[in-house]
Amino acid sequence: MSQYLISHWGWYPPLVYMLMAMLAASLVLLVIAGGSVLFIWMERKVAGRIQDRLGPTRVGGKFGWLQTIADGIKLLSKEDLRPEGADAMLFRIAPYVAFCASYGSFIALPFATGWVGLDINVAVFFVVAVLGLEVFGVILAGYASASKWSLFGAMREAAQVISYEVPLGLCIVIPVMIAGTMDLTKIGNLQSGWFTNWYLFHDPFTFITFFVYYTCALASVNRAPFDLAEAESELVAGFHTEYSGLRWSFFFMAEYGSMFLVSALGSVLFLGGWNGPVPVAAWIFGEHASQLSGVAFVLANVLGLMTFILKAVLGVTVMMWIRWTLPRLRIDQVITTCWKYCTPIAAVMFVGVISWQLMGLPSGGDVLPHHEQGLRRLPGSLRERPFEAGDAVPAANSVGFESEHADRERGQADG
Amino acid sequence: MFDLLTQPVGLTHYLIVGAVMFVAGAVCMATKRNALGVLMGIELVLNGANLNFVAFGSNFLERNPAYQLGLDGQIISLFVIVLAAAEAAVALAIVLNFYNNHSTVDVDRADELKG
Amino acid sequence: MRTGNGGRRMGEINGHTVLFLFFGILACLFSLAVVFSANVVRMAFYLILALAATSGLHFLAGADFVGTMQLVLYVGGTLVLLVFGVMLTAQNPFISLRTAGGDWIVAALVGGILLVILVPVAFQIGLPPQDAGDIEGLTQREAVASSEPVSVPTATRIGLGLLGVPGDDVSGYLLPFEIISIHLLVVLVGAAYLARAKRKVVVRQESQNSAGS
Amino acid sequence: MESILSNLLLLAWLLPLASFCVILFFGPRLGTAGRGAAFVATGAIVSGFALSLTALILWVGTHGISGAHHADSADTHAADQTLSPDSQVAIDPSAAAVHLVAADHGDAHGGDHGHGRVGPKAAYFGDWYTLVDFDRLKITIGYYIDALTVLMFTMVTLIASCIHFYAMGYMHDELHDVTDHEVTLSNGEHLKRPGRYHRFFQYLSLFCFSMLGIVVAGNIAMTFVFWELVGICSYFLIGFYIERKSASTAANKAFIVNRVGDFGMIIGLMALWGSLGTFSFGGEKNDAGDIVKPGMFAQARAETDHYALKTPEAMVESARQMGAEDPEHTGHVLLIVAGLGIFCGCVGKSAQFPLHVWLPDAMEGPTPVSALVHSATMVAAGVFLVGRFYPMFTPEVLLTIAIIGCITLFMAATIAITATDIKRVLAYSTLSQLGYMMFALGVGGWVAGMLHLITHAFFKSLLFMCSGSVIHAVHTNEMTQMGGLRRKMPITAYTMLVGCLAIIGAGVPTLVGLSGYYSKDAILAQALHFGKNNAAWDVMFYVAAAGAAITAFYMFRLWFMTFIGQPRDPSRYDHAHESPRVMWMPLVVLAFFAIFVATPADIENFTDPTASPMVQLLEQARPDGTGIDFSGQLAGVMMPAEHGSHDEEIHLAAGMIAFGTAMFGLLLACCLYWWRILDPEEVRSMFAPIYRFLRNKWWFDELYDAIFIRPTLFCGRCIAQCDRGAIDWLIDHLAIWMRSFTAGFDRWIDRLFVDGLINWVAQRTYALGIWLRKPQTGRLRQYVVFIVVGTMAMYLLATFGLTN
Repeated sequence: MSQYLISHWGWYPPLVYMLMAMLAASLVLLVIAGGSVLFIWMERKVAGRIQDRLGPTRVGGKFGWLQTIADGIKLLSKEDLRPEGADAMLFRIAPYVAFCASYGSFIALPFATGWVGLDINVAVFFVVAVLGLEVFGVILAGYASASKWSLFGAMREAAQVISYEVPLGLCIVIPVMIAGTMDLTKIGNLQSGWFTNWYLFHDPFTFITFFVYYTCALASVNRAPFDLAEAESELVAGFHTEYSGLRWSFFFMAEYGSMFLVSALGSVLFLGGWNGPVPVAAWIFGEHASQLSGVAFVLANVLGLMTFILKAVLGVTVMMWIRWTLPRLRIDQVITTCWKYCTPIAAVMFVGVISWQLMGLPSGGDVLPHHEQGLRRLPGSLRERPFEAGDAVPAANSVGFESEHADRERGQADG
Repeated sequence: MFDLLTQPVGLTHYLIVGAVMFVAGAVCMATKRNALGVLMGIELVLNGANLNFVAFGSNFLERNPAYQLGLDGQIISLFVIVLAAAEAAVALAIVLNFYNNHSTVDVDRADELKG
Repeated sequence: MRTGNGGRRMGEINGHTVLFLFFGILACLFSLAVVFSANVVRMAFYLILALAATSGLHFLAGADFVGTMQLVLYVGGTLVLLVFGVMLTAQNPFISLRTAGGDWIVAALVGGILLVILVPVAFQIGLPPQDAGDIEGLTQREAVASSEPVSVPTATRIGLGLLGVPGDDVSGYLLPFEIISIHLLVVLVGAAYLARAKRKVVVRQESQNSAGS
Repeated sequence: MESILSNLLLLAWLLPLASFCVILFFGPRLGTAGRGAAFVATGAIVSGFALSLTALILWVGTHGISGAHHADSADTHAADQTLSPDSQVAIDPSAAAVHLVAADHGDAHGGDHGHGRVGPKAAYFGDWYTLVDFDRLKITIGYYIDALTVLMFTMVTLIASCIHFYAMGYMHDELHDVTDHEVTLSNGEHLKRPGRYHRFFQYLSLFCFSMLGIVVAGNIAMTFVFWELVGICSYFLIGFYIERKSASTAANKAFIVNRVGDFGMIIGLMALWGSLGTFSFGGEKNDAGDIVKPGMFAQARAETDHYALKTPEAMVESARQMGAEDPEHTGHVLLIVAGLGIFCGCVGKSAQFPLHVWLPDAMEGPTPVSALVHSATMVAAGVFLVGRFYPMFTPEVLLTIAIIGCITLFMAATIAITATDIKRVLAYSTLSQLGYMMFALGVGGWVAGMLHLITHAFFKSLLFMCSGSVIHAVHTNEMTQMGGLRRKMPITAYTMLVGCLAIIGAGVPTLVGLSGYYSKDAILAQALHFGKNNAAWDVMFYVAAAGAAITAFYMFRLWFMTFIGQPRDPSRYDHAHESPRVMWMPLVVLAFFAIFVATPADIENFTDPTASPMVQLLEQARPDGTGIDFSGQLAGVMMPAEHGSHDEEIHLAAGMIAFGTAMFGLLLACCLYWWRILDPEEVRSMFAPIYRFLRNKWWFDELYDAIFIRPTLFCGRCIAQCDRGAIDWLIDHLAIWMRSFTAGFDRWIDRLFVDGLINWVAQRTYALGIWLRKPQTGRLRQYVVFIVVGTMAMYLLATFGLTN
């Protein structure tokens, strides 16, 4: 699409690139911001229900739909305070760092086949890497606030995050290993067909791995019961004690963005991503979405998108459920959980999955006959191959920010 | 020199960025009295060098074909990254020990072994 | 689409160039900011940004795996560690340690000379030769300055290279890989040992006194 | 046949070695307190006996039992002549050609003389394993198997088996901790030590291995090796009660005295090898089985000379090379020297005069050891070697052997009269009987000597074991404390009586007798024959006959003192008891053999002593060429052929004299010790000087002490004094002077040059370090600058400095 603008309309190329980038960025922003609004409302309702009350009920009608919007307006209108003795620049910039990290990782997250900000080969690691940067925002905020509560919170956060990156990475490597690629789109498409193709049901080890992953994800996005950095009973409000107004809301958006992201990542890696439990699209259109084109592709992808978002939201809901159910751990318990439980378990699962693969034991996908499944598991030596030369890429230039990629792919196929 | 901005990105671009980072790192090491500042200088130097490796190994840059490193460049820069992590861990441990023993992180005070 | 055949193409600006300029300038700028900032916490912050920008440059150079690794390990790991150290030692006297003017002059002099040496070298070896078009086969590949960040899978080949399987443009690196693995393990143990809490022998003076009296 | 026989004997020979190794490594762990060691050792030797017996049966089956050749039995003679080569052709093709040729010669020769077997005897020889093979020197583990070898194997393993069984009972004290009442420690207590049951059997096994090694040896070097092994086993076993001073001294004495003999043997070996170039008895074979180098026997008694003894060409040649004026003569002397040297070893091993002093003392070992080692087998090794080496002995040497044997038999017999220690009586008896054997061999009675060797082995081991049984019962060796034991231990008493009767050669003249009867008669007959042919030496026959009388006397003195009459020590008598079955069963077995081993099996020729299978077999083994008369070149002595002694006249005379002397001795003993007609005390006081002389064993120990030991010690002291006073003094003072000189010189050099150099280097290094420490400012940031500057300098140097 950008090429089209440049070559047919003669626009100044840098301008075109900027425009396209902003288009994509705003789409993702929409997801995060909208998602955050939804999640904050949901959090209140879930918390209310769990605590046997109703939660917000008034603003926007019966269910308090617009409560978050109202909160946002309130936050916008608040005075932007800055403690004396704080490092002014870092204090101001810290929330944006946190938010940017959370937001940046959405670049590589596919929402359905081909619907991705930037289709890179190492998408899994990219997502994890960028998400890991969120901790800087927290640390800087903690330091810059010139408050010991904030500093404590930040220190805890730093210790916790770098610890939990190890088991998290191990858990993520397992589906990557099964799929033979780090490209999230390919990983998602490999799990198409019946739900038995999901890596969750690949073998017993992946089943356990998913729960380890979820635990670690909880810790790495700083959610209860691992929310030591903002433990209100000990540290007032942790690293954002001194924040208020819009800056504070950025932290919140980052947190909910991260929650959504790890849930989405988990669903791509383990729960089949945008593939439903039954191959509905295949029944309707005769083929799986990744092999379709034109309107059918868009329709199938929309179906997939809805499935995907449903799974991610479900993950976030469970997080809320956990938050309002389990008590907070102590910092030593958090670290113990990481090093003495999650890491060894993940390592054992890792070895287990390797052995499972090596011994050629049947996976979940083998339960059903192969013709029922869209894309079969492939032998390891062919892992990198099945999605090259455009078979996994829609032929149509359906979405703007996808076009360049498709162009290039087509060019390669032609050449 | 200024036509760099209007030319297609080539090896030179990367080398210059790398050189700037390298020099910045070296100067950082030479001027910072804080031990952690020195460490940061080291990281900058390593990154400058790393950037050069990647650039030499890249297929997408305009360059003299004689200087083509291929994927080896990327692998070497991977090694550098990993070793830098190890180095940082040990250096940080040393700095913390130094801090514990001397209650300071001023490298100018760490001259007990001077000749 | 590609017009140049190895000659210098002027004035063609594409997304790659834009992004490169963005990241390159960012990297240089924040590197210098690290040097000139006196506050160690800010230095750390600038360093993070400089390294993140470097990772962007890696992506632009087609090294997506290295770029990601830079983010995961360097920015997400090493620098967190560094910031951790900064915060552990960030007491007021040490946040801003002033450097003597003489040191600055010497360092600037030396750094300047280094830069003066390095930049011409960069021009000397970085530019394609004027008659590069004569070399068949190479120009097709080398002279391509991609108009967009492309991602040709490198992770697999790098992984094979690390496992000692040489490819068409990669050698086998099994031994270095193993050495580095062991090295990392040793460093892990060593760092933990160096930084461990020194256990002090608590002399129970009170109990002894009470027992004596 | 050769391979079967050699493998059978190899196995029988190596089994005791295996047993030794097993006990050596696992001894104390074999059963409780090492009880299993006895079963291992006994099992090995009994298996060895079974194998040997198989070999004997095979031998008899192949070669028949007949071997004697009489002048009047030409048919038999001829039949044997043809039978022997035929069987060889059938079974031993490799030697067939040789033997066929030999048969021709035998016929021709037999026609001339008509006496004795002149064809080659049946013998297998070869090598199992080559230890070293240099050009001239070839040392192998080989075998030389003839009828004698097989017989000796059977005899040794049989007696050893009996003794093993006997020892299982006799040594049972050693199964637990032992308190040795004969050893008193410095604190007045008796020595307590752990039992050495397994060690005893370990030594016994090694001994059997060594003895069998001598018997089977195919060359004289191998013989010598096992000769020494037997010696060391003897040393171990005599010194079994090592804590007893007397035992350790006796062990040393036996070992040292044997060394004297072995020294002579080494001289003999050197003479043989230096001149003949081979150690092998039969000859050295190549891989194909052809004889590449004739053996010693073949060189001394060449087939072409009809096996007549002749100075070997090689000896004459070496004498010529030495520059002798008369090579023939010198070569002959060389042969004599070789023979005397070998005999010297035999003198030591068989305890002949004058090296006999060790054997009585060797009775310090446990009685089974005495029975096996010092009566039946080991001392028999000397006699065996003389018998084996017989073809190489010139008449001069044989005369020497006869004289030595004669002296020994008489001297030992006289000493035995006065001995009161039951084992010592038997020890001197052994000496005397060995003297008989040597004497027999010396006067040309090869078969007689060998027969006596075998019969003596049986009855002497029987006697020793009976004495052991008595000692076991009364816990003393002194006959003066025994008496009347016949009632307490009848089996021992009557088996011992059998042994005594056998040793004195009891029998009905010209009719039948115990085994000793045949062998002793044969010896005396040959002695008489010899005396008739050499009048100058006929005194030796009378000495031997007198010896027979004395033998009868002291043997029955022993038996009467032990078993007859009233108990002299009631307490010991009361405690006496018959030995357990494991001890008396061997006695019965041996008694059986002591009676029948030399009995003629042929009913028709029952009264003919030469018809005995044993004699016939030995006749088969008779060395080639010794069946005829031959005379010496130097001493003018004539060795009569042995079959001459079978003449009715000579044999009857000798037999009657022997019977008469034996009966005389027996009667005298009865008078003195049974019927008490004469009082021993009176007789003793009547012949007091002679008694003292005999009681002190002819003062041999004192004599040796005076002429060898004291001068040696005196010399040693003188030399030590000289060493201490003169040489040490000189060296000490030289050292002191040298030390003081070098100390000064050394110090000067050290200070001036060595230290100076080192100090100079050190100072320079120090100065350099001082200078180098200046850049070491301890300021990290300056180092960084240095590094950068250095890098830039290198770059500039590389760019502008080196490329231009």
